[in-house]
Amino acid sequence: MLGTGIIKGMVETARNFVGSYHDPERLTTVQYPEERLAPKENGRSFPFLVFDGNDQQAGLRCVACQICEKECPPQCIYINKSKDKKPDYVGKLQFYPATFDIDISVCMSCQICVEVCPFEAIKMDQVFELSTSDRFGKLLLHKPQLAKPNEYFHQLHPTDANEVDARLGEEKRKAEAKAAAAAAAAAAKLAAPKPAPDEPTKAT
Amino acid sequence: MTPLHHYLIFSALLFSIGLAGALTRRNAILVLIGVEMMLNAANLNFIAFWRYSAHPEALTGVMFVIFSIGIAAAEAAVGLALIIAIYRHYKTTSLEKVDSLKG
Amino acid sequence: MNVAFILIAGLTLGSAIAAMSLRNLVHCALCTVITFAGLAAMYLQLNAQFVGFAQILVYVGAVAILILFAVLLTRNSENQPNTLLASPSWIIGILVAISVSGTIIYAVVKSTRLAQTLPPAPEATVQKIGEQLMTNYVLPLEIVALLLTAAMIGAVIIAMRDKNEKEDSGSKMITGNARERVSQPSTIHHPSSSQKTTR
Amino acid sequence: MQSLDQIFVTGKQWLLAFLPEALQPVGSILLVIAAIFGVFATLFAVTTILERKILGRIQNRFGPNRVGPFGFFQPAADGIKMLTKEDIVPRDADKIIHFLAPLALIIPVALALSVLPYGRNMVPVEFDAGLLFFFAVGASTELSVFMAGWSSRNKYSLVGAMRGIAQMISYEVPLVLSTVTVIMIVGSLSLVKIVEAQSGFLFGFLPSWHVFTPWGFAGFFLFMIAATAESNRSPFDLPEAESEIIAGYLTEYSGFKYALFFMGEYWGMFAISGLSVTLFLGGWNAPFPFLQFIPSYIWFFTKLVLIIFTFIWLRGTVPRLRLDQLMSFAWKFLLPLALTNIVVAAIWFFSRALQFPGALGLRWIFCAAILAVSYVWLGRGVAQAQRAKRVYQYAE
Repeated sequence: MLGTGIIKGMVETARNFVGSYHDPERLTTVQYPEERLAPKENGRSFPFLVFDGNDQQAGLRCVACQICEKECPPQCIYINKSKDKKPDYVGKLQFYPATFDIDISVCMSCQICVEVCPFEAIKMDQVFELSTSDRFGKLLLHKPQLAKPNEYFHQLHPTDANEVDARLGEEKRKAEAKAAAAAAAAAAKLAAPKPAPDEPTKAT
Repeated sequence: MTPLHHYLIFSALLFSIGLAGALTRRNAILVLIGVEMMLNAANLNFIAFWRYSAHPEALTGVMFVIFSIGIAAAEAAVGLALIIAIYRHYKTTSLEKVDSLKG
Repeated sequence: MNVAFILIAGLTLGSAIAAMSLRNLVHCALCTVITFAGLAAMYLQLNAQFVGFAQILVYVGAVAILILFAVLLTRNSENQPNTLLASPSWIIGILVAISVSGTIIYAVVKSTRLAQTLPPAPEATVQKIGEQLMTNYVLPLEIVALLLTAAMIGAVIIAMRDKNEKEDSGSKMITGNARERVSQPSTIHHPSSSQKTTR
Repeated sequence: MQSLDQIFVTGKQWLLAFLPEALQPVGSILLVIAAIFGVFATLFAVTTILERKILGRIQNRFGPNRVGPFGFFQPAADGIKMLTKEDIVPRDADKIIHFLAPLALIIPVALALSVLPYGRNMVPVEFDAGLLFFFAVGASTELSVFMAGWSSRNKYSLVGAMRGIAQMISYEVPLVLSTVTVIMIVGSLSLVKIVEAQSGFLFGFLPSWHVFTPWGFAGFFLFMIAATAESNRSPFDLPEAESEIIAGYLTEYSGFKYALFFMGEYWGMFAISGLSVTLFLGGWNAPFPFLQFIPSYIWFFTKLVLIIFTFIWLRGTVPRLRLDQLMSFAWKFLLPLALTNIVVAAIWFFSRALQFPGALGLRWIFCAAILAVSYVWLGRGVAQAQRAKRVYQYAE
């Protein structure tokens, strides 16, 4: 019969209206600045750079390979490669980014930079209160603002971070074992008259 | 109190304005508006004469105006329908261009 | 002679003149509305409440809207050609109107048989009008009802687009038909289009 | 009790006694105008905030709750915003008509508010043909819609105005026809007499309001649907459909003119709700004899607010109609039902002569059965028409 659907709808909205006063299920809105929802582990906003240890300059995982800069769909990443090199987490000498800027007014939070990074150096952040009165300067984040410690990464995405740490630890262990083996070999070679060319093989 | 002849003069002026419009304007819609205006001026005369008559309880003038308003509404509806039909045929509402009997 | 009468009469006559002389047809129609409303106020002044309200209901509510729709549905009818005022029929029309009004006003002023005193306000209540309509005037009422029905049906039939006619003309000119359809929304005109043409 | 009920009437007389004899009629009119504007401007402010809060609750969220306690100063903030905004008039607009359009809405609506009886002896202007006056001025609001839409020189405005006029003309027919039943039963067009006709109590305790009769219930139902459409409210808000035509005929309005339009629409809603209270819900009469000590105007405004709440509730529930659905609903469902209702009212009126015991019940059942059968039958027609495949005239 005509009108039954409307009556059903009216009953539902009336239940919503009355229920909103006593049933939290029917009033799901959070009063934002005073109350906040706990962040979800898989939530993401904009990228940040991970560094190990305490010194963000020394521990920065990024090697300025510029893959993310090339892959970024809106092209919001700007990297300048350094002239010199610094040792990375396995102790190997690598380039590092002299400047690393992300224009978050352009960034679309697609996470492609994270997917393509071979060094686990760039991850997604969860901060979202980035509003500012200066839309050009303040929304262009530089390296000091972007670099965040590994503990912060653990805090945001614990599962992901543990996985990454395990993999990196494995690699580090392998590299150390290799270095130890190389050192042992070198020591053995040192005993022998002819020394082996050490560095070039490692660099590959 | 307004004397009766003021109403009559007013309605005469309104009638002549409507007449002038109906005679001078070329647009069929405006001619129709002019005719409506003349009809309204006549209606005002009926009401004024009824109000100043010796036996207003007979309601003759009021009745006449009520019927006149009803007929005017019908007239406007049919007239505007005709104008739209003519416009559809000739693509104009100017009365001077609608002069041929053969479509 | 009271102030209200002068005000209403002035407004009504002024808007009537504007309605008959403005160039933009929509302005004319809106001025006509003021004229009709002023006449309704006149009826109220003459203690004819029911007629006044009926006047507003029929003229302001229905006829004015009809006229506006007709203006919008007939393209190019908003702008009057500039040659209008030079035509000889204009002068003849004005002369006829002036002579008619002059004759009537002369007759009214010279007449001695017009009632000079205002009788006490008659009771034209809705109830009495209804009773009269149902007793003395029942035949005219039925005739008007019939007329209105016939007029409504007639208006619909006249204004309805004839399907056969369309098919006949459309059988060889499909493109023409399509053009007509496409151009339909543009039948509606705007105030400044007239200004633009004169500029 | 009597003094509290008549406090505004005596207060007005007391105030007028200060004026000289010649100025008293003018003073009386000015007082009434001030009262109408004050009361309804306040009600407008309260309604806007309540509407937003209720709609929020219906949609599982809080409404505005930041300005003042529970957000109740929000209307003040809105008002300041509206008044300080720039008044933009499009360059090509017809400036005079663009300016006059909001006035052409607010004046008829204020006139319509002036004939409603708000309480015992509390009717601002008493007309013998008050109902006719209400519909006469109500019909002239269509002109303001046209003026706003046409003068803006904006295609959205024009489309909105054309939709609005078509809708208002179509729904005026069932609106007026549903009130004809009341006029038939009461035998008067005077709103005061219509309220007085509903003042008694059936069997000593049941209110004899018109809504509690079969024809009155059907009439109220039809009237409310047509009133929703007349006041351009959801689900009949096609003239202002935001998702289709921006804001319809209000697109080119801003600042104070927009505020006037907004207020005019709400006042129109109040006027038509007040009329439905007067015609069907007993006006200022108390629902039960033991509640008669509460002043009459409080009853009127309580019923008015309840009707407004229903409007808001409906807005939070029902989605917007399509234009062809709107028209077929008016002409194929509401109009035949309203005509049937007139026949039923005539049967009710002439069967008053039956005096045997149980006659009232028999009349009741007979009239209700006619209406129920026609409702179901016409409703099936509408539902079938909805299911039919839609034929597009221009978009194949």
